[in-house]
Amino acid sequence: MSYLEIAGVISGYGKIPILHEVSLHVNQGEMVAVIGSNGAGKTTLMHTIAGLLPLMKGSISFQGKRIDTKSASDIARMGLGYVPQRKNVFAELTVLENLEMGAYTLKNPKDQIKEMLELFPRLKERIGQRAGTLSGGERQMLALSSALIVKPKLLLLDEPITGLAPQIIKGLIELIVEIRNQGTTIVWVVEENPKDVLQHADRVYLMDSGIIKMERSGREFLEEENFEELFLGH
Amino acid sequence: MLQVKALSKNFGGVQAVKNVSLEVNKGEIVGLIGPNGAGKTTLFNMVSLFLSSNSGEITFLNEKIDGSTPEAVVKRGLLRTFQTPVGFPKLSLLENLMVVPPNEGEGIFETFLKRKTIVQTEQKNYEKVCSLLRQFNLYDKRNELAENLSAAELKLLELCRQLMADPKIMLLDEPASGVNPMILDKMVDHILRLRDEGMTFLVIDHNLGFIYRICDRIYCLANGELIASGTPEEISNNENVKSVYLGVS
Amino acid sequence: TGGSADGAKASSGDINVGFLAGLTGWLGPFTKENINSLLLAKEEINEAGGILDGKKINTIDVDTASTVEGAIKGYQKLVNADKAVVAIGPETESMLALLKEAPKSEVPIMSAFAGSTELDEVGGNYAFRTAASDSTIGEVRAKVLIESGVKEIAIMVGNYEGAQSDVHRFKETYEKLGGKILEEVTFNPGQNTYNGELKKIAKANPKLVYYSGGIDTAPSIFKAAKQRGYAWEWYITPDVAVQEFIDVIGKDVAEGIKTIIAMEDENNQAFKRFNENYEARFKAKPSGGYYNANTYDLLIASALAMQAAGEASGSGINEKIREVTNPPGKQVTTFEEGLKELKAGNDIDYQGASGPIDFDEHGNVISTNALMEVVDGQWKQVEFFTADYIKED
Amino acid sequence: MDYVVYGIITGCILIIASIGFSMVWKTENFLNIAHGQLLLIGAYMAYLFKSVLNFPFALAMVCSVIATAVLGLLLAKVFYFPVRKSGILVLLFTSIGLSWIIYGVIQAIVGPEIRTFGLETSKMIDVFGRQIMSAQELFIIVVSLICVIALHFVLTKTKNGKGFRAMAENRDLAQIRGINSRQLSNYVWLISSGLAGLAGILLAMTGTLNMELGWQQILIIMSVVIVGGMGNIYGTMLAALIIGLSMDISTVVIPTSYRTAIAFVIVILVLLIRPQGLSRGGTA
Amino acid sequence: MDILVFLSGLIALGGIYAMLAVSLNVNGGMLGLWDLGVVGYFAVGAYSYTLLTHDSPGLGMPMIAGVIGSVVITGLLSLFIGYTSLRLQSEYLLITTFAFAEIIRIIAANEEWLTNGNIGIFGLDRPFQDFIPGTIYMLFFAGLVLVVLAIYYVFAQKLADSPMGRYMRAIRENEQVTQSIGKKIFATKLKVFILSSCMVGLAGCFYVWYMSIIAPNMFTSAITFTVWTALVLGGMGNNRGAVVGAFVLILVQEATRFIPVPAEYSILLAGLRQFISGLMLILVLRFLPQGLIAEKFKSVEKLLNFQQNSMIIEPKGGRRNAAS
Ligand SMILES: Nc1ncnc2c1ncn2[C@@H]1O[C@H](COP(=O)(O)OP(=O)(O)OP(=O)(O)O)[C@@H](O)[C@H]1O
Ligand SMILES: Nc1ncnc2c1ncn2[C@@H]1O[C@H](COP(=O)(O)OP(=O)(O)OP(=O)(O)O)[C@@H](O)[C@H]1O
Ligand SMILES: [Mg+2]
Ligand SMILES: [Mg+2]
Repeated sequence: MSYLEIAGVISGYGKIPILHEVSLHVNQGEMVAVIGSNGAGKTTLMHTIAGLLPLMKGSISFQGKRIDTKSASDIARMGLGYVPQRKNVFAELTVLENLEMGAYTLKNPKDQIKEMLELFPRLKERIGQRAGTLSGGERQMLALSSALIVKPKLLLLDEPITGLAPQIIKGLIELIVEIRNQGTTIVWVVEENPKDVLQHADRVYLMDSGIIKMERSGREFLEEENFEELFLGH
Repeated sequence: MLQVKALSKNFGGVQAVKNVSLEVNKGEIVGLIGPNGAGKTTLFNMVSLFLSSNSGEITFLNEKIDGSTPEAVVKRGLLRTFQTPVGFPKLSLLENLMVVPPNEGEGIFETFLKRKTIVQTEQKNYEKVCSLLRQFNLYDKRNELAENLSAAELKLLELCRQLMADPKIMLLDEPASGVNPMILDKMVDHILRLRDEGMTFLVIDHNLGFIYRICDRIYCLANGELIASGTPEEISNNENVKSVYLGVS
Repeated sequence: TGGSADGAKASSGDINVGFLAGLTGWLGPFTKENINSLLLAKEEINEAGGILDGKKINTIDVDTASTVEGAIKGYQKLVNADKAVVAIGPETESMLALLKEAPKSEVPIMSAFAGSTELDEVGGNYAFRTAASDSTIGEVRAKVLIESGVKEIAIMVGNYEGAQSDVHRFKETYEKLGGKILEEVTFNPGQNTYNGELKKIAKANPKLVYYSGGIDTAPSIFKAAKQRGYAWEWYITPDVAVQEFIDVIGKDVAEGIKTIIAMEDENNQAFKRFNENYEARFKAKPSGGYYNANTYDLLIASALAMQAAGEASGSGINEKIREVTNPPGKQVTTFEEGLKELKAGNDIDYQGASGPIDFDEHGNVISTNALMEVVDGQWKQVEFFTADYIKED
Repeated sequence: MDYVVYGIITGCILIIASIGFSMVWKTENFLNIAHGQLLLIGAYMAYLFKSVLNFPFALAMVCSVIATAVLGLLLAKVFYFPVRKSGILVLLFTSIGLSWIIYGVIQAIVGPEIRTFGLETSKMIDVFGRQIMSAQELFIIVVSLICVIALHFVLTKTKNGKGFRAMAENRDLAQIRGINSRQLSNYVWLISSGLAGLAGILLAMTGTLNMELGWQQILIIMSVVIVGGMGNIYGTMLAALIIGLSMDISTVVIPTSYRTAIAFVIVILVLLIRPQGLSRGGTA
Repeated sequence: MDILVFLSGLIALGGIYAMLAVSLNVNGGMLGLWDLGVVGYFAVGAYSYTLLTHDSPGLGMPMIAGVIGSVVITGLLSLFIGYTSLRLQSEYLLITTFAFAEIIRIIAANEEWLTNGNIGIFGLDRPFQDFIPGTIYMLFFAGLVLVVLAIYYVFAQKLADSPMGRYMRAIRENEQVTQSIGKKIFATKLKVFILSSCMVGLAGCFYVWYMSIIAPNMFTSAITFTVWTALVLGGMGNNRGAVVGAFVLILVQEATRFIPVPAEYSILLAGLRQFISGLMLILVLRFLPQGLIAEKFKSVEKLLNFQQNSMIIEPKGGRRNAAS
């Protein structure tokens, strides 16, 4: 059984299913990319894995244990980190408090917070500012560092580099690859800079209208002749 | 068309925008780039009067607008999109857009007195809305509630909404982020066509491919200051920009 | 008219009598004993064989939630759905609201505790009350105070109709008789504390304070006054002259508090009998301030009136109630007696447990009154005033 | 001067009654109207322990606070948690429905009689050489101070305290961060209900136990908490004191019958000056 | 016949509450204002009418003048209340409007020279009471209420279906965005607020007629809560829901009166009545969170179609429409 195993999952908001029998798996230490057109259901998939949406059918297991019945906080405590696409910081809390919340499960997070602040000097400058007033990019950095701070075993990233400036993006992709190399398993929803990201991905899932349309290895995918077309999902 | 002179903004000691001057001419597409937290959104907020400036001057269509209200500025044809869009969650896409154009029927008595004109305006607006929705692949969802859209779809809806207001100039805050390349193409086409029809744009985005493709001129902000301006070509070769923004030295 | 139609219909079974009052809401404490009094009256009537050749009385309790709206809805239900012949119980505002309605529906409204002066001159046709008017009692109270040499007082009055009406005529008479009101403080019920209000009274430095308000606020006020060492003599509104009042403010605080209340002489036979029967039936003494005897009398009088009218209808009650309760006629003190006399074709004059019960043209009764005082944690009648007391001079 | 003391006493009772309400407002985002009825439950529980089961009063108080806390949590679990997803309006009106249910049940059990704990009248004590406060009132002030300090400590010095605020803002995100929001919100309901019970007891101590207690108090509680603002508990405390003081001090110049109206005028004035209440989104 | 008269009394009262609920739906449901001042405008409408038409205290004007005057006075007062408080948001608006309503009631209770204080004014006249026999007057009155309710309903519904309705819902959803497309939301909010208050004020006249007495304690916040409950029960933002909610609420409350119990238990029953109302509200919200009738989204297309004989035709399964 794989590290993260998703089998025949149907889920959605309220009664309307958005994901239709989605199955995929992620092996330990892999970096898997999920791509697909807007509204394909990528975010919905991430939400479902993280335990924020109830399953209508199917199962999800992580490290061999069923997690689809667990609460999101229990799943987080099992070592899952998640950077959501939207509403990913506590707007009313300060930057520091956000980081403290990120490190909620840690006993004494001082060092880890310091580490994150060094990683994103911009955040250090804004340490006492309310997260709601941060610039778009700063907010994204805060969301990322709040998830990275606990060194999760499995990291779900939903378009994490949206809204970031080019000079940061490059570093960030490298950083994430580095994290993967240190042993963290990663599921990454990719929209921007697909080429830069996909070349590092072990495997790529292409989603469309709530189903997995195709699975390839990262490079294979880039080398597909009709890459553009595939990426667009048509 | 739009002139900003020596604009500054201070947030409790932090100088978010310092003495920035820029100019947008009619029919131009002007880009605004810069590192995260450079002050781009803040600049937009000030120009659209959602935020008051500490000092400086904003001129739109040869008139100072500093002391005016956001609504008044919109009325005069200056519109902006939000970086994180929300829309009207419990209205359908159609309604989200139909509500935008000024409508004589938006009054209590008018509702009952001006039935004829209302129907006519509605008809006209409806057609415009449909053609917009079609262009951005949202037509099939026209009767969905906006809250049921994905992040990028919402972004497109936001763009459509501002387009419905028939602006003279549009300030777009990261319209491309998170948007699928295919739809992005459509967006580019659309923006270019509108420009040809005489509309003016000021665009923030980190997607340089997108920016270079559409912009006539680009300003680059860093740490609240203007560090460079010029054509896409000039900017892409500007050392300053390269080191501060692109991260190549 | 509709009255006879009602009568015809009701003859097939029991006679429905409505108890229309606030079982919940601020009137709740009053009504819980009244329900018993009414029950007592009903049982006595039915045990005596009922009226009009064996028809039994059936009481229907309708909760108004202590609101006028509730009273109107309830009255409509009683009249139209239950076919009740009389609605006993509404408080002042509900009485006022139903004044015009009652003659139209031909179902009288009768109150045992609507004391408001507003009702002094509007009832009489389908509206009656055995409650003493606040004007009568106010005059008695004023005279008693002046005669006992109290020339200066302060007043604390709750900000609602019942409390204000209670002091209205009293104040007038008291000042006319040469008394002086040093301070009058209106307070809102249901506050956390009343320190400010008390302080205001204290500044006027009165010897005696008259309190017109509810039981719910009484402890906050009386205890706080005691704690702060304000050694005033207290007179209180008759509404709270009940054992519960003593219980909630504590015996030590309550000791010596006085009130003047519309009440029959302790030694009056009918009154005594009512109290005994009530206690035997419900294992508790009826409280004076809750107008239990008055409620009881209303039903007995209504039943006698129907018997006299020969039909179980509201119009029958309206026509005959004065005849069976007012002189001339043979004085009777129980239903059984009255029934017998009526059957024998005699005119009667019902003497109730709450007093002689003689309805004037506006449907009021002139009450007898008593001065009560808390002695050893119990209300004791210390002086009795006949109905003529205020007419003496 | 005396009026200031009266105002502080009034304010202190309001503080205890309001803090719990305010916590629920902040974490669950809705105005829990049934909070008023929890006051009622607290008061009657204490009556049950003291006058029916003959516990000493102090013990009866503690038992009642605990019982109310647990009952409050249970009610929340049964009535509120299942409808959380339906939004704050549904929660708000569920709480109104729950108020009616509690009111109806208590009414049916205890009847409309008015009761008291039957405590001795307490002695006056010297404050700055003047006898302006009774021992009972001092007790109220001390209890409210203890509550405030304890809460301040919990909210700022502990991880859970910050977790409260994170959860208040974005439950999903809090979950993702490993904050056990189920457990935390249990705490919130326990504390909030317990405080409501305590406030009910204090009110019944100075006044009476009567059925209308809950309805009478909830309106003023709501005013205090909203004027205090969403931000932190200090706003609520400040609002309680301002409203308490202004009501009592106003009696000097304005007829006492307008005392309640004064509270509402203050509410309007404060909100006109500070549209988000006294503590707008600050950090505790 | 009698039972009909009884029912008509209930219908009249239910109708008055339905009028209130529809009025509240205009600003509370469609515009999303958390207005907890309903009883305030209701009281002002009722008192204005009474004081204009009653002889003493009052001006003794004819009934129709009283009705018009009461609407005008309510409008003016709500202009003041709205102007001061409508800049506030959600809970802050809620408590401010609530405070205004309480102050209005307290003034009515304390200013005896004007309102006769706590005792109020009684024996008030009802329209056409001289022409209709007392026994069946309620039938007539219920009819009158229903007619006016129908007018309210149609009016509110037309408003909801118009561009104005859409605009109002947009404000409800997001004020900032509405502003950003150049709409003057404050002015609109104020207008709608006044409209709704005037509707409530007019309903106040009917309440006076129904009660035939006016007193401050008829206007406690319980009325506001009842109206809001009716609206939420029936379905927010939706006029049909408002009407249904009001009637259901009043009828359920009344129906419990018919449970026969021995006298000793009537207090228990009174408690039970509260219990049942509460339980009903909770159950409805649990299983129908949108209320008995959920707010319907009429598609723009349908509305246009409806008004203009199918200029726009939606072919089955097709994407294009004929007009474009
Ligand atoms: N809260 C919601 N309620 C109902 N439907 C929703 C909700 N959020 C998203 N949807 C719908 O679910 C579908 C998938 O949305 P999702 O956010 O998963 O897409 P996505 O692949 O992440 O797109 P994007 O690239 O735009 O982020 C969309 O069609 C959207 O309309
Ligand atoms: N209300 C505020 N209080 C304090 N600081 C603020 C406030 N609003 C913005 N800032 C700060 O001002 C700076 C400029 O922010 P702005 O949003 O304009 O950046 P930006 O250029 O749009 O960045 P991005 O590309 O990340 O969106 C940021 O560092 C931000 O943290
Ligand atoms: Mg997404
Ligand atoms: Mg920005």
